Amino acid sequence: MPRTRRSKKIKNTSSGNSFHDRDALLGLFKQMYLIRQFEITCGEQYSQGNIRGFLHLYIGQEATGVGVLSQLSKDDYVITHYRDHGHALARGLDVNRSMAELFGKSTGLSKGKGGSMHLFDVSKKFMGGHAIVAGQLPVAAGLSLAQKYKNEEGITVCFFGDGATNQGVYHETLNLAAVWQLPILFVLENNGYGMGSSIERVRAGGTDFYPGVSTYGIDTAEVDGMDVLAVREATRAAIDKIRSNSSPYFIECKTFRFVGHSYADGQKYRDNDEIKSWRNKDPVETFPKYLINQNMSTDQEISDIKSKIDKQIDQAVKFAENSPNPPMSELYKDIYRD
Amino acid sequence: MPRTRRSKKIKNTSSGNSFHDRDALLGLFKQMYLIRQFEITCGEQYSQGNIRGFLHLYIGQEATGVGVLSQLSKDDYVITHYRDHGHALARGLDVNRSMAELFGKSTGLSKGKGGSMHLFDVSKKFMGGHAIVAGQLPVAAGLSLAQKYKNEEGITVCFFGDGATNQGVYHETLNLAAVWQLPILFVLENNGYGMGSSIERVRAGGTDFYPGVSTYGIDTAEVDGMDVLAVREATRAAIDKIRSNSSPYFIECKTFRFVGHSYADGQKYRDNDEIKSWRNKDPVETFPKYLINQNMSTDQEISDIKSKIDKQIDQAVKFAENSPNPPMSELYKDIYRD
Amino acid sequence: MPDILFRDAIKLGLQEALDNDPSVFIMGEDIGAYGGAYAVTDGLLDQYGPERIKDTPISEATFIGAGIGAAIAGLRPVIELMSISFSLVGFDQIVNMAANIRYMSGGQVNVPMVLRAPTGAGVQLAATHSQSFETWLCEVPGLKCVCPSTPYDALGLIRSAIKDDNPVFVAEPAMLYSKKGEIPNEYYEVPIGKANVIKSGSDVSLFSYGHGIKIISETANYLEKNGINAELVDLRSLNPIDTITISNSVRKTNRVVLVDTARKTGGVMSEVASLITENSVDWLDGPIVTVGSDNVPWPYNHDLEKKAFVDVQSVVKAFEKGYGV
Amino acid sequence: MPDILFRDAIKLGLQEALDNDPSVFIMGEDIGAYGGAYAVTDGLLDQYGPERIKDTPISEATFIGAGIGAAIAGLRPVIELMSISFSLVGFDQIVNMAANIRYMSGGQVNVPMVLRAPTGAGVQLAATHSQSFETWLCEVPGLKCVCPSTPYDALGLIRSAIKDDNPVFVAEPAMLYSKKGEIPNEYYEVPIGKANVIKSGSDVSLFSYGHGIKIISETANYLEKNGINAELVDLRSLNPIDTITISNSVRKTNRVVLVDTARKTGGVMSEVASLITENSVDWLDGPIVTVGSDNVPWPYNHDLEKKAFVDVQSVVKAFEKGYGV
Ligand SMILES: Cc1ncc(C[n+]2csc(CCOP(=O)(O)OP(=O)(O)O)c2C)c(N)n1
Ligand SMILES: Cc1ncc(C[n+]2csc(CCOP(=O)(O)OP(=O)(O)O)c2C)c(N)n1
Ligand SMILES: [Mg+2]
Ligand SMILES: [Mg+2]
Repeated sequence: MPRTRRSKKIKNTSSGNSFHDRDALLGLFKQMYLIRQFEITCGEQYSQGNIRGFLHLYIGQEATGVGVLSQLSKDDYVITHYRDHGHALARGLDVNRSMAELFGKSTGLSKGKGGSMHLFDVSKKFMGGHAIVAGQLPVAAGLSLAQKYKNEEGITVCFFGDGATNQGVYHETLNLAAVWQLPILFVLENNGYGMGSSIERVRAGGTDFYPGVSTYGIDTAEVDGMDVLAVREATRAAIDKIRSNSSPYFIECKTFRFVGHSYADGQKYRDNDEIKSWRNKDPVETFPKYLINQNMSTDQEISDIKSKIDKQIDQAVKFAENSPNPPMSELYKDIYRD
Repeated sequence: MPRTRRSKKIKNTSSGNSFHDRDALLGLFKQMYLIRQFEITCGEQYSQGNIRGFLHLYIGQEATGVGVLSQLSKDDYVITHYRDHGHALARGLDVNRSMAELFGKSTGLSKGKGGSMHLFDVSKKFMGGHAIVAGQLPVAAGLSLAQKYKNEEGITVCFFGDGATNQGVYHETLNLAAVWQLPILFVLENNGYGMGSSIERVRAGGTDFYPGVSTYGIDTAEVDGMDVLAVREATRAAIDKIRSNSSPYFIECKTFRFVGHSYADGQKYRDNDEIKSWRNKDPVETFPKYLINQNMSTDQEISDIKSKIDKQIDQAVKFAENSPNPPMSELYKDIYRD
Repeated sequence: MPDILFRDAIKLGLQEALDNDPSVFIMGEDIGAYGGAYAVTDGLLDQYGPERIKDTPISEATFIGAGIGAAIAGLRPVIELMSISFSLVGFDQIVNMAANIRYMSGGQVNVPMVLRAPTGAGVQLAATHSQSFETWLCEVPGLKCVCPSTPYDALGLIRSAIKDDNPVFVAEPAMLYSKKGEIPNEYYEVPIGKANVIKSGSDVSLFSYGHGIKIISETANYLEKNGINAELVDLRSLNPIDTITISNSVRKTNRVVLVDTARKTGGVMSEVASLITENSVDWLDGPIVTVGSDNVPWPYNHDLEKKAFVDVQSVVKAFEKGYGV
Repeated sequence: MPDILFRDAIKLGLQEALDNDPSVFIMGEDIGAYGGAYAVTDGLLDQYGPERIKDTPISEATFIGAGIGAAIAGLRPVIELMSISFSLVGFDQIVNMAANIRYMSGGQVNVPMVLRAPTGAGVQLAATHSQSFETWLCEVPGLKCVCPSTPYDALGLIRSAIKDDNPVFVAEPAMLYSKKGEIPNEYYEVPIGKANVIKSGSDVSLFSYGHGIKIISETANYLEKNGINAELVDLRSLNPIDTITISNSVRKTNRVVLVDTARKTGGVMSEVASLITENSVDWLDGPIVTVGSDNVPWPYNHDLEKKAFVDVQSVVKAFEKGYGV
């Protein structure tokens, strides 16, 4: 018999309390706002030609990354796809060096060689953005395999999109993680689209993913990805389970990107109403309102936070602008380790 | 919501009657015995060095191929993996030319260029044995796509093993077939092992496969693959459904190979008791007994059939032996079509 | 002779095929509603409908395999990959299946399938999105492989590719999609297997293909100012390769420079060099000079990428060094 | 100097590494209970247990990727593929991920992983099971690639490969597994990047690797009878390639024959030819003669396969034609 397990449906848990100390909550807002402003700025810099190549913005999905990553310890690995700025910043990667990487500068996280799609900071166990759809999933399994092999405390968190689930390695990785009982948290950021393809048009299993996952005997939870508290709670429960069982867990976050797939995308494949209705759930708007409502913060405090972060981003742009290009010798370095 | 559908559990249907005219039933036996003798002979010829390369025998699984293929029309495509002799013969491919292919002779189905793993007869819409595990699945989807595109009557039948389900393309193909609603019958010959790996050791979803399949919204049936009548009935039901709905269907046949994975396999990974217990269900033994029991045949008739087929196989070996090697010019032919 | 964009030349070829041959259909990721990553198929969904313009899930191995199946069943699929780098995900289907199935069946089937993909570096997409795997695909017996350098060739080759009864890989230099060029009003094809002598010359033969044509053309201009009259040959077809045109040119000019925009190591030109050595070594007045991009993963940074990319200066330098001129 | 089978030399290297370095583990299909398709890992499961001898599902892309992940997390996975032909299923992980991840991260990670796979034709496994994709893998910057031709080199190279901090592909000629050869009692390594001058000679340099060494050795014997003293060079390491040893040999003998058991088109030797042209063309007394197997899909039939395979006769003939001797 297949070990199917029921998916936990995580509701909005704003009424809970264990995490609800003020600093922690404000921290969530700060991170979401930081990501949002970082990315709005990226868009501007892209249109000015300071950032090139592909630029995939995370705008709209901030609650997912922030909610999940708020629950990790420094021992945990994080790995993700090309839409990686949000995960990088939420993991605490340096804002200046992140921006510098997008500018292709030598001070960038990857010395300007990786660009937007390839942010890495191994000192924070942030093992990259990866640009081949679903390509990071097998690697994530390997990271968590190493943790299990070495009897380490840490777990591995792997982010990916709904489109990635159509790649065979997604299934292969779920299977491997379950067969070997790896301590890995799969976080599906289901934003409804892989580029211009809505889930319904390219996936037979319907718009929910956890039923398929549970046939691998993997525990699953489904969560409102626009609700940072719900994501946070789901993640904490998942991590507890992973650590105690040394087994994989899968969280499906329902979310949405408010902008195009990449900077060039005219979004002909969907209509404005859909975007608008999701915009109403914008965590960067709704969450501070909630905090104010709950008397945890004030308009003034929120706007102070915002202007502080705005300045931080301006700084980051200046840092990136003023940083030198990598020297030509860098072209031939980092291919092999001696 | 995912379109999960219940799997139909097909019982032994020996008590049914619609297919039970004597000639049809004897035909099933003839085919199973033909395959069995063909392959026993292949084994002998392999140890004499007349057949080389890899030789994967189907011994034990005859009821599956014969049961399924007995229900196809000439418009249907068949495609399978490297363990293909049974499917080829059950599809009616020429016995002499099949043997000649294994001998690598110019009279072989593929002019001696393909060998045991690559039997083809396009005139019978038998589109090959294929040697990369699961590699035939995407191609099968394409065959049925063409049938749908051209509004043809035929469907495509694709055979594969339990090991193949661990390859990503298996999942990708199920998804594609379901998204595009292709007229395709997937036949999983679940013989419990992929080479030396029992399902339990390499698959997380348990030893049943249909639950995972149904999350794609594909209809499934599970059937005793040692019971040719059960397989036949499941297939007829499946094909009716495929033809009326133009939608995919999946049959899981529980079966067993009595011999090693390939001729070289010492089967260290499993014990004799398991093999013995499955040998008790040997369709080549049990099915003629059933026919005699039901007064549909006699010992004499069965033994006449056998000796006729034995002679046919001897003939095939002679045919293969006496056939010429392909001329050297063949090396450079069939690479491109002009 | 109307001017047309490279991308539109390909689209025109697709439209003609869709109009004239009901067995032609197109498959790929986001080629429909989205219009294609490089807008080649923009508008085709509206024009031909979803049965013939088929958006696929992100599963290259399987939709390439499905193309093979459809092709051996008599259709003529044209498959778009968003990048030649993603072909690796489906390499087993391309190399093991599409290329071999005819041979393994003793000639019983054939695979009239076209695979199209943007290729090459130059737009800062970094290591995994900037590669040129036509260098591998053109080495596989059973596949054909072409790479156009102008809208004229793009249309002419896509016409030939779709009519071909074999699997043809069309590598489309990503940097050329927005370039303009002339095409005649009359119907024409560019046959697969024929190189193009762009400019006749007497002093040295410069060979390249795809985006490299721009580089050898500029090199020729430079050399001309120094009194050297270069012959320019666009290989266009990487498999089969036009050994006759190559030999003729080499035997005429007696000097050879081979230019690859792909990494030099493993580039197409090593094969061409080997060919020339074999057929025409006695006609050579000096070494076969091969120039290519640096043998490094493609970096994101603009200046580094540019430095890695082969350029006119490095071609001229290599020529001067090789022939002491 | 004990005699040892090629397959056992590799096993010995694996055992040493498993004994000495707890971060080494082995993964692959049926390497455990089954003992490995070519019996290289036979017995290791009993010796080291299932945590270090890990049977995988049939999903090459994913277990190769898992190897990459484990490697960047500090382990030293050694991964067996049942055939180099199956590497295509995981080509994206090998070529896009393993080779590029260090570069894309600006040097923050490295991938100390070994991939091992049987390579080459000769045992009638037909088109999809007889290929030699080391010809491609050795062209990828970021990967290393070796191919031993003796038990001595097999052990020496596997030792170096496992210690290397980069991804190393070890192509093991399938036809050599049952060949015997001597290994010393003392510990040694064969460094990656060094070719091996098997036999010194003065009249012509014969280069090859892997199973081709047998062919050039026999060719040398034949030539010797005709008074021609050949130098034999085993490349062993295909990336990095030992340009110095190659140049030295060429500059000494002034005549070159390159022999590939892989298909000639796309073989390793085109790259070597290109290298020689670049570095040593002025020392050559004639053309660079390249010989390889036929450019066809590998057939099943024994005689056809044999005909496609490069042999002594064709090497001798090509040499005689090239140098008019
Ligand atoms: C193997 C491969 N195929 C195609 C692409 C092109 N591509 C980049 S992102 C993308 C869509 C992925 O969608 P999803 O996984 O849902 O992530 P999202 O972009 O929505 O965050 C595609 C098709 C790619 N990078 N890799
Ligand atoms: C991609 C790939 N990996 C590995 C192999 C080697 N191999 C051949 S058959 C086989 C087992 C397949 O098992 P299953 O699908 O259950 O079919 P069965 O042999 O049991 O009929 C393996 C691993 C292969 N041919 N292709
Ligand atoms: Mg998405
Ligand atoms: Mg099996």
